[in-house]
Amino acid sequence: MTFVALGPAVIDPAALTASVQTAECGAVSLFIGVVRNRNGGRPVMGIEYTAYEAMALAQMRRIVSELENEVSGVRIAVQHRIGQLGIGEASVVIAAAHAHRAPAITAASRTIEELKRRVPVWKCEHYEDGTREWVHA
Amino acid sequence: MTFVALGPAVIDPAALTASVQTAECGAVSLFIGVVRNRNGGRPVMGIEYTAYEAMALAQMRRIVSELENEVSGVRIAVQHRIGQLGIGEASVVIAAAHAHRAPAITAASRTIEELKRRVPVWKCEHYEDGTREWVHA
Amino acid sequence: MSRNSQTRNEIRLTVLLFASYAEAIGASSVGVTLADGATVNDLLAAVRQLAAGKALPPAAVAVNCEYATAQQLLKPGDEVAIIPPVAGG
Amino acid sequence: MSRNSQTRNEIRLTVLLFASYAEAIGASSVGVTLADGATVNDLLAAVRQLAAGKALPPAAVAVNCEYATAQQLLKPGDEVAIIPPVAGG
Repeated sequence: MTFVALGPAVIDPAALTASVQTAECGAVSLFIGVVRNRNGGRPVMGIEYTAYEAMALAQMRRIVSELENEVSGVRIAVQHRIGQLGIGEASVVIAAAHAHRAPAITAASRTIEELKRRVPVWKCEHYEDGTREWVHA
Repeated sequence: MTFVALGPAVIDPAALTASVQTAECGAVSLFIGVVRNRNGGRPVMGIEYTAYEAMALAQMRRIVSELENEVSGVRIAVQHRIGQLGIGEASVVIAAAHAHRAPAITAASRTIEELKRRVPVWKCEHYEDGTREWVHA
Repeated sequence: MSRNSQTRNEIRLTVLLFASYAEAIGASSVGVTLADGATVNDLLAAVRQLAAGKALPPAAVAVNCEYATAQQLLKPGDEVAIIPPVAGG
Repeated sequence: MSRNSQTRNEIRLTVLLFASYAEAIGASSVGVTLADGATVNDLLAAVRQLAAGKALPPAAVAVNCEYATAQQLLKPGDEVAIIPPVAGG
Protein backbone atom coordinates (compact mmCIF):
# COMPACT_ATOMS: atom_id res chain seq x y z
CA MET A 1 0.00 0.00 0.00
CA THR A 2 2.70 2.43 1.01
CA PHE A 3 4.33 4.04 -2.01
CA VAL A 4 8.12 4.27 -1.84
CA ALA A 5 10.14 4.74 -5.02
CA LEU A 6 13.65 5.56 -6.19
CA GLY A 7 14.77 6.02 -9.77
CA PRO A 8 15.63 8.40 -12.58
CA ALA A 9 12.02 9.28 -13.43
CA VAL A 10 10.76 12.84 -12.96
CA ILE A 11 8.69 12.91 -9.76
CA ASP A 12 5.03 13.89 -10.00
CA PRO A 13 3.82 15.39 -6.69
CA ALA A 14 0.18 14.95 -7.80
CA ALA A 15 0.68 11.20 -8.16
CA LEU A 16 2.13 10.96 -4.65
CA THR A 17 -0.74 13.03 -3.29
CA ALA A 18 -3.24 10.71 -4.97
CA SER A 19 -1.45 7.67 -3.57
CA VAL A 20 -1.96 8.76 0.05
CA GLN A 21 -5.34 10.47 -0.16
CA THR A 22 -8.49 8.69 0.99
CA ALA A 23 -12.02 9.93 1.72
CA GLU A 24 -11.05 10.20 5.43
CA CYS A 25 -8.24 12.72 4.70
CA GLY A 26 -8.70 16.35 5.60
CA ALA A 27 -5.11 17.40 4.96
CA VAL A 28 -2.15 16.54 2.78
CA SER A 29 1.30 17.93 3.54
CA LEU A 30 3.85 17.76 0.74
CA PHE A 31 7.56 18.34 0.92
CA ILE A 32 9.49 18.90 -2.30
CA GLY A 33 13.28 19.00 -2.23
CA VAL A 34 14.66 20.96 -5.16
CA VAL A 35 18.10 21.46 -6.70
CA ARG A 36 19.12 25.04 -6.05
CA ASN A 37 21.62 27.25 -7.79
CA ARG A 38 24.09 27.65 -4.95
CA ASN A 39 25.46 25.88 -1.90
CA GLY A 40 27.77 27.39 0.69
CA GLY A 41 28.15 30.45 -1.51
CA ARG A 42 29.30 28.49 -4.58
CA PRO A 43 27.27 28.67 -7.82
CA VAL A 44 25.93 25.19 -8.61
CA MET A 45 25.08 24.12 -12.17
CA GLY A 46 23.46 20.78 -11.31
CA ILE A 47 23.62 17.80 -8.99
CA GLU A 48 24.20 14.14 -9.70
CA TYR A 49 22.40 11.84 -7.28
CA THR A 50 23.49 8.26 -6.70
CA ALA A 51 22.12 5.73 -4.25
CA TYR A 52 22.70 2.32 -2.75
CA GLU A 53 19.33 1.42 -4.18
CA ALA A 54 18.41 -1.74 -2.25
CA MET A 55 19.32 -0.17 1.09
CA ALA A 56 17.81 3.21 0.23
CA LEU A 57 14.47 1.57 -0.58
CA ALA A 58 14.65 -0.55 2.58
CA GLN A 59 15.41 2.50 4.73
CA MET A 60 12.67 4.56 3.09
CA ARG A 61 10.15 1.78 3.73
CA ARG A 62 11.36 1.53 7.32
CA ILE A 63 10.99 5.28 7.92
CA VAL A 64 7.47 5.29 6.46
CA SER A 65 6.47 2.30 8.50
CA GLU A 66 7.93 3.76 11.74
CA LEU A 67 6.12 7.06 11.25
CA GLU A 68 2.85 5.41 10.21
CA ASN A 69 3.02 3.45 13.50
CA GLU A 70 3.92 6.53 15.50
CA VAL A 71 1.42 8.95 13.94
CA SER A 72 -1.81 6.99 14.01
CA GLY A 73 -3.86 7.22 10.84
CA VAL A 74 -1.21 8.92 8.72
CA ARG A 75 -0.40 7.70 5.19
CA ILE A 76 2.99 8.56 3.72
CA ALA A 77 4.51 8.27 0.24
CA VAL A 78 8.14 9.01 -0.67
CA GLN A 79 9.90 9.18 -4.01
CA HIS A 80 13.57 10.04 -4.51
CA ARG A 81 15.13 10.74 -7.85
CA ILE A 82 18.62 9.70 -8.93
CA GLY A 83 20.76 10.72 -11.89
CA GLN A 84 21.75 14.13 -13.19
CA LEU A 85 19.36 16.91 -12.11
CA GLY A 86 19.28 20.53 -13.17
CA ILE A 87 18.45 23.62 -11.09
CA GLY A 88 14.78 23.68 -10.07
CA GLU A 89 14.23 19.94 -10.50
CA ALA A 90 12.71 17.95 -7.63
CA SER A 91 15.09 15.42 -6.08
CA VAL A 92 12.65 14.15 -3.47
CA VAL A 93 8.91 14.42 -2.84
CA ILE A 94 7.13 13.34 0.33
CA ALA A 95 3.34 13.31 0.73
CA ALA A 96 1.62 12.72 4.08
CA ALA A 97 -2.16 12.56 4.47
CA HIS A 98 -4.25 12.52 7.64
CA ALA A 99 -7.75 13.40 8.81
CA HIS A 100 -6.23 16.47 10.51
CA ARG A 101 -3.56 18.94 9.52
CA ALA A 102 -1.12 18.81 12.44
CA PRO A 103 -0.29 15.09 12.11
CA ALA A 104 0.01 15.40 8.31
CA ILE A 105 2.49 18.29 8.61
CA THR A 106 4.46 16.57 11.38
CA ALA A 107 4.71 13.33 9.41
CA ALA A 108 5.98 14.99 6.22
CA SER A 109 8.49 17.03 8.17
CA ARG A 110 9.73 14.03 10.20
CA THR A 111 10.02 11.95 7.04
CA ILE A 112 12.38 14.37 5.31
CA GLU A 113 14.51 14.68 8.48
CA GLU A 114 14.82 10.90 8.82
CA LEU A 115 15.47 10.50 5.10
CA LYS A 116 18.35 12.96 5.23
CA ARG A 117 19.78 11.22 8.29
CA ARG A 118 19.57 7.59 7.17
CA VAL A 119 18.85 6.98 3.50
CA PRO A 120 22.01 6.16 1.50
CA VAL A 121 21.76 8.71 -1.28
CA TRP A 122 24.68 10.94 -2.23
CA LYS A 123 25.01 14.04 -4.29
CA CYS A 124 27.86 15.32 -6.36
CA GLU A 125 27.58 19.02 -7.04
CA HIS A 126 28.77 20.40 -10.36
CA TYR A 127 30.05 23.96 -10.16
CA GLU A 128 30.21 26.82 -12.59
CA ASP A 129 34.01 26.54 -12.81
CA GLY A 130 33.79 22.95 -14.11
CA THR A 131 34.76 21.28 -10.82
CA ARG A 132 32.59 18.79 -8.94
CA GLU A 133 32.44 17.68 -5.33
CA TRP A 134 30.68 15.06 -3.21
CA VAL A 135 28.52 16.76 -0.59
CA HIS A 136 29.22 15.50 2.91
CA ALA A 137 26.71 17.57 4.81
CA MET B 1 4.44 39.02 -7.03
CA THR B 2 2.77 37.17 -4.19
CA PHE B 3 0.01 34.92 -5.47
CA VAL B 4 -3.18 35.02 -3.39
CA ALA B 5 -6.46 33.87 -4.90
CA LEU B 6 -10.02 33.00 -3.92
CA GLY B 7 -12.71 31.67 -6.20
CA PRO B 8 -14.67 28.69 -7.46
CA ALA B 9 -11.88 27.34 -9.70
CA VAL B 10 -10.31 23.97 -8.96
CA ILE B 11 -6.92 24.63 -7.31
CA ASP B 12 -3.78 23.36 -9.03
CA PRO B 13 -0.99 22.72 -6.49
CA ALA B 14 1.59 22.58 -9.31
CA ALA B 15 0.68 26.12 -10.39
CA LEU B 16 1.13 27.40 -6.82
CA THR B 17 4.46 25.57 -6.55
CA ALA B 18 5.63 27.18 -9.79
CA SER B 19 4.54 30.60 -8.59
CA VAL B 20 6.84 30.49 -5.54
CA GLN B 21 9.80 28.56 -6.92
CA THR B 22 12.98 30.34 -7.98
CA ALA B 23 16.48 29.10 -8.77
CA GLU B 24 17.47 29.92 -5.16
CA CYS B 25 14.86 27.50 -3.70
CA GLY B 26 15.97 24.22 -2.20
CA ALA B 27 12.62 23.33 -0.68
CA VAL B 28 8.91 23.77 -1.27
CA SER B 29 6.39 22.90 1.43
CA LEU B 30 2.79 22.48 0.31
CA PHE B 31 -0.29 22.23 2.45
CA ILE B 32 -3.52 20.96 0.88
CA GLY B 33 -6.77 21.18 2.83
CA VAL B 34 -9.25 18.60 1.62
CA VAL B 35 -12.97 17.94 2.17
CA ARG B 36 -13.27 14.74 4.18
CA ASN B 37 -16.14 12.35 4.57
CA ARG B 38 -16.86 12.91 8.24
CA ASN B 39 -16.66 15.53 10.95
CA GLY B 40 -17.26 14.98 14.65
CA GLY B 41 -18.43 11.47 13.83
CA ARG B 42 -21.12 12.58 11.33
CA PRO B 43 -20.94 11.38 7.72
CA VAL B 44 -20.41 14.41 5.44
CA MET B 45 -21.52 14.42 1.78
CA GLY B 46 -19.92 17.73 0.80
CA ILE B 47 -19.13 21.24 1.99
CA GLU B 48 -20.28 24.61 0.69
CA TYR B 49 -17.66 27.32 1.20
CA THR B 50 -18.61 31.00 1.24
CA ALA B 51 -16.39 34.00 1.90
CA TYR B 52 -16.40 37.70 2.50
CA GLU B 53 -14.26 37.93 -0.58
CA ALA B 54 -12.73 41.42 -0.29
CA MET B 55 -11.76 40.89 3.34
CA ALA B 56 -10.63 37.31 2.80
CA LEU B 57 -8.25 38.42 0.05
CA ALA B 58 -7.02 41.33 2.17
CA GLN B 59 -6.39 39.05 5.16
CA MET B 60 -4.68 36.41 3.00
CA ARG B 61 -2.39 39.09 1.54
CA ARG B 62 -1.68 40.38 5.05
CA ILE B 63 -0.81 36.91 6.36
CA VAL B 64 1.54 36.26 3.45
CA SER B 65 3.19 39.62 3.84
CA GLU B 66 3.63 39.20 7.62
CA LEU B 67 5.19 35.77 7.21
CA GLU B 68 7.40 36.84 4.30
CA ASN B 69 8.72 39.62 6.58
CA GLU B 70 9.16 37.27 9.52
CA VAL B 71 10.74 34.35 7.65
CA SER B 72 13.44 36.03 5.58
CA GLY B 73 13.66 34.79 2.00
CA VAL B 74 10.45 32.77 2.02
CA ARG B 75 7.93 33.04 -0.84
CA ILE B 76 4.33 32.05 -0.15
CA ALA B 77 1.27 31.49 -2.36
CA VAL B 78 -2.27 30.80 -1.11
CA GLN B 79 -5.42 29.86 -2.98
CA HIS B 80 -8.80 29.16 -1.34
CA ARG B 81 -11.74 27.69 -3.16
CA ILE B 82 -15.38 28.65 -2.61
CA GLY B 83 -18.62 27.02 -3.74
CA GLN B 84 -19.86 23.46 -3.41
CA LEU B 85 -17.04 20.93 -2.92
CA GLY B 86 -17.22 17.15 -2.85
CA ILE B 87 -15.26 14.68 -0.72
CA GLY B 88 -11.57 14.66 -1.65
CA GLU B 89 -11.57 18.07 -3.30
CA ALA B 90 -9.00 20.66 -2.20
CA SER B 91 -10.48 23.68 -0.44
CA VAL B 92 -7.18 25.44 0.17
CA VAL B 93 -3.61 25.08 -1.06
CA ILE B 94 -0.58 26.84 0.40
CA ALA B 95 2.89 26.72 -1.16
CA ALA B 96 6.00 28.05 0.61
CA ALA B 97 9.45 28.04 -0.96
CA HIS B 98 12.82 28.79 0.62
CA ALA B 99 16.49 28.00 0.13
CA HIS B 100 16.25 25.63 3.13
CA ARG B 101 13.61 23.18 4.27
CA ALA B 102 12.91 24.29 7.85
CA PRO B 103 11.76 27.83 6.97
CA ALA B 104 9.66 26.53 4.06
CA ILE B 105 7.86 24.02 6.30
CA THR B 106 7.38 26.57 9.10
CA ALA B 107 5.98 29.16 6.70
CA ALA B 108 3.42 26.80 5.14
CA SER B 109 2.35 25.55 8.57
CA ARG B 110 2.05 29.07 10.01
CA THR B 111 0.09 30.23 6.98
CA ILE B 112 -2.64 27.59 7.38
CA GLU B 113 -2.89 28.32 11.13
CA GLU B 114 -3.27 32.06 10.54
CA LEU B 115 -5.68 31.48 7.67
CA LYS B 116 -7.94 29.38 9.87
CA ARG B 117 -7.80 31.98 12.61
CA ARG B 118 -8.43 35.13 10.61
CA VAL B 119 -9.65 34.68 7.05
CA PRO B 120 -13.44 35.14 6.72
CA VAL B 121 -14.41 31.92 4.99
CA TRP B 122 -17.24 29.74 6.24
CA LYS B 123 -18.30 26.22 5.53
CA CYS B 124 -21.72 24.64 5.58
CA GLU B 125 -21.53 20.87 5.87
CA HIS B 126 -24.10 18.74 4.09
CA TYR B 127 -24.84 15.47 5.85
CA GLU B 128 -25.98 12.08 4.70
CA ASP B 129 -29.40 12.58 6.30
CA GLY B 130 -30.10 15.65 4.15
CA THR B 131 -29.47 18.23 6.90
CA ARG B 132 -26.84 20.96 6.73
CA GLU B 133 -25.01 23.00 9.34
CA TRP B 134 -22.61 25.95 9.51
CA VAL B 135 -19.35 24.86 11.06
CA HIS B 136 -18.33 27.06 13.99
CA ALA B 137 -15.07 25.39 14.89
CA MET C 1 -29.18 71.94 8.73
CA SER C 2 -31.19 72.88 11.84
CA ARG C 3 -29.42 72.94 15.18
CA ASN C 4 -31.45 69.85 16.08
CA SER C 5 -30.26 67.71 13.13
CA GLN C 6 -26.65 68.59 13.95
CA THR C 7 -26.88 67.41 17.56
CA ARG C 8 -28.97 64.33 16.78
CA ASN C 9 -27.03 63.00 13.78
CA GLU C 10 -27.59 59.40 12.87
CA ILE C 11 -25.30 56.98 11.09
CA ARG C 12 -26.85 54.85 8.40
CA LEU C 13 -24.79 51.83 7.51
CA THR C 14 -25.17 48.85 5.24
CA VAL C 15 -24.05 45.76 7.13
CA LEU C 16 -22.84 42.68 5.27
CA LEU C 17 -24.01 39.32 6.64
CA PHE C 18 -22.52 35.88 6.09
CA ALA C 19 -23.07 32.23 6.90
CA SER C 20 -25.28 31.63 9.98
CA TYR C 21 -26.05 35.36 10.35
CA ALA C 22 -27.17 35.74 6.73
CA GLU C 23 -29.31 32.64 7.13
CA ALA C 24 -30.89 33.61 10.46
CA ILE C 25 -31.73 37.13 9.28
CA GLY C 26 -32.66 36.00 5.79
CA ALA C 27 -30.51 38.56 3.95
CA SER C 28 -26.92 39.02 2.80
CA SER C 29 -26.95 42.67 3.90
CA VAL C 30 -29.15 44.92 6.05
CA GLY C 31 -29.39 48.67 6.52
CA VAL C 32 -29.11 49.82 10.13
CA THR C 33 -29.41 53.28 11.60
CA LEU C 34 -27.43 54.03 14.73
CA ALA C 35 -27.02 57.11 16.87
CA ASP C 36 -23.94 59.23 16.34
CA GLY C 37 -21.16 57.87 18.56
CA ALA C 38 -22.35 54.29 18.12
CA THR C 39 -19.72 51.61 18.64
CA VAL C 40 -19.13 48.25 17.05
CA ASN C 41 -20.84 46.69 20.06
CA ASP C 42 -23.97 48.78 19.46
CA LEU C 43 -24.03 47.65 15.84
CA LEU C 44 -23.69 44.00 16.80
CA ALA C 45 -26.56 44.32 19.31
CA ALA C 46 -28.76 45.98 16.67
CA VAL C 47 -28.03 43.25 14.12
CA ARG C 48 -28.68 40.45 16.61
CA GLN C 49 -32.11 42.00 17.31
CA LEU C 50 -32.95 41.34 13.66
CA ALA C 51 -32.45 37.61 14.18
CA ALA C 52 -35.57 37.64 16.38
CA GLY C 53 -34.22 35.36 19.07
CA LYS C 54 -32.75 32.73 16.76
CA ALA C 55 -29.64 31.05 18.20
CA LEU C 56 -26.52 32.65 16.77
CA PRO C 57 -22.84 32.15 17.57
CA PRO C 58 -20.84 35.08 18.94
CA ALA C 59 -19.48 37.17 16.08
CA ALA C 60 -16.73 39.65 15.37
CA VAL C 61 -17.25 42.82 13.35
CA ALA C 62 -15.10 43.97 10.49
CA VAL C 63 -14.83 47.63 9.53
CA ASN C 64 -13.31 48.25 6.13
CA CYS C 65 -12.02 44.66 5.92
CA GLU C 66 -10.25 44.86 9.31
CA TYR C 67 -11.31 43.22 12.55
CA ALA C 68 -12.70 45.98 14.79
CA THR C 69 -12.61 46.30 18.58
CA ALA C 70 -15.88 46.31 20.52
CA GLN C 71 -15.54 49.99 21.50
CA GLN C 72 -14.48 51.22 18.05
CA LEU C 73 -16.64 54.15 16.81
CA LEU C 74 -18.48 53.80 13.52
CA LYS C 75 -18.67 56.53 10.91
CA PRO C 76 -20.70 57.01 7.75
CA GLY C 77 -19.22 55.30 4.72
CA ASP C 78 -17.61 52.46 6.71
CA GLU C 79 -17.90 49.03 5.10
CA VAL C 80 -19.20 46.99 8.00
CA ALA C 81 -19.60 43.22 8.17
CA ILE C 82 -20.62 40.70 10.81
CA ILE C 83 -18.03 37.91 10.99
CA PRO C 84 -19.31 34.70 12.58
CA PRO C 85 -16.58 32.26 13.72
CA VAL C 86 -14.48 31.61 10.62
CA ALA C 87 -13.99 28.06 9.35
CA GLY C 88 -11.81 28.24 6.27
CA GLY C 89 -9.25 25.78 5.09
CA MET D 1 39.64 -29.66 5.03
CA SER D 2 42.96 -29.86 6.87
CA ARG D 3 43.08 -28.91 10.53
CA ASN D 4 45.04 -25.84 9.46
CA SER D 5 42.36 -24.50 7.12
CA GLN D 6 39.75 -24.96 9.83
CA THR D 7 41.59 -22.94 12.44
CA ARG D 8 42.74 -20.26 10.01
CA ASN D 9 39.44 -19.64 8.16
CA GLU D 10 39.17 -16.47 6.17
CA ILE D 11 36.11 -14.45 5.19
CA ARG D 12 35.96 -13.28 1.61
CA LEU D 13 33.50 -10.44 1.08
CA THR D 14 32.49 -8.22 -1.80
CA VAL D 15 32.22 -4.68 -0.51
CA LEU D 16 30.00 -2.14 -2.30
CA LEU D 17 31.45 1.35 -2.64
CA PHE D 18 29.63 4.60 -3.28
CA ALA D 19 30.24 8.29 -3.89
CA SER D 20 33.62 9.54 -2.58
CA TYR D 21 34.76 6.01 -1.64
CA ALA D 22 33.98 4.60 -5.09
CA GLU D 23 35.80 7.51 -6.66
CA ALA D 24 38.89 7.36 -4.42
CA ILE D 25 39.29 3.61 -4.85
CA GLY D 26 38.30 3.69 -8.52
CA ALA D 27 35.72 0.88 -8.30
CA SER D 28 32.08 0.40 -7.34
CA SER D 29 32.92 -2.79 -5.48
CA VAL D 30 36.03 -4.52 -4.16
CA GLY D 31 36.78 -8.01 -2.88
CA VAL D 32 38.38 -8.13 0.55
CA THR D 33 39.63 -11.07 2.57
CA LEU D 34 39.50 -10.78 6.34
CA ALA D 35 40.47 -13.13 9.15
CA ASP D 36 37.67 -15.09 10.78
CA GLY D 37 36.24 -13.01 13.62
CA ALA D 38 36.79 -9.77 11.73
CA THR D 39 34.57 -6.87 12.73
CA VAL D 40 33.01 -4.04 10.78
CA ASN D 41 35.86 -1.84 12.00
CA ASP D 42 38.42 -4.23 10.54
CA LEU D 43 36.63 -4.13 7.22
CA LEU D 44 36.55 -0.35 7.18
CA ALA D 45 40.28 -0.18 7.93
CA ALA D 46 41.01 -2.64 5.10
CA VAL D 47 38.94 -0.65 2.63
CA ARG D 48 40.50 2.66 3.62
CA GLN D 49 43.93 1.11 2.93
CA LEU D 50 42.82 0.70 -0.70
CA ALA D 51 42.38 4.45 -1.05
CA ALA D 52 46.16 4.80 -0.76
CA GLY D 53 46.14 7.80 1.51
CA LYS D 54 43.52 9.82 -0.38
CA ALA D 55 41.42 12.04 1.90
CA LEU D 56 38.12 10.34 2.69
CA PRO D 57 35.28 11.31 5.02
CA PRO D 58 34.44 9.02 7.95
CA ALA D 59 32.01 6.32 6.81
CA ALA D 60 29.46 3.95 8.25
CA VAL D 61 29.16 0.32 7.19
CA ALA D 62 25.95 -1.40 6.18
CA VAL D 63 25.51 -5.16 6.52
CA ASN D 64 22.56 -6.59 4.64
CA CYS D 65 21.09 -3.10 4.12
CA GLU D 66 21.23 -2.22 7.85
CA TYR D 67 23.62 0.15 9.57
CA ALA D 68 26.14 -1.96 11.48
CA THR D 69 27.96 -1.27 14.73
CA ALA D 70 31.77 -1.00 14.75
CA GLN D 71 32.21 -4.24 16.72
CA GLN D 72 29.69 -6.29 14.72
CA LEU D 73 31.14 -9.56 13.42
CA LEU D 74 31.13 -10.26 9.70
CA LYS D 75 30.23 -13.59 8.18
CA PRO D 76 30.47 -15.07 4.69
CA GLY D 77 27.56 -14.12 2.45
CA ASP D 78 26.91 -10.75 4.14
CA GLU D 79 26.10 -7.93 1.73
CA VAL D 80 28.52 -5.29 2.93
CA ALA D 81 28.68 -1.65 1.86
CA ILE D 82 30.66 1.42 2.86
CA ILE D 83 28.29 4.32 3.52
CA PRO D 84 29.95 7.74 3.33
CA PRO D 85 27.97 10.57 4.97
CA VAL D 86 24.58 10.51 3.25
CA ALA D 87 23.27 13.61 1.49
CA GLY D 88 19.89 12.78 0.06
CA GLY D 89 16.88 15.03 -0.36
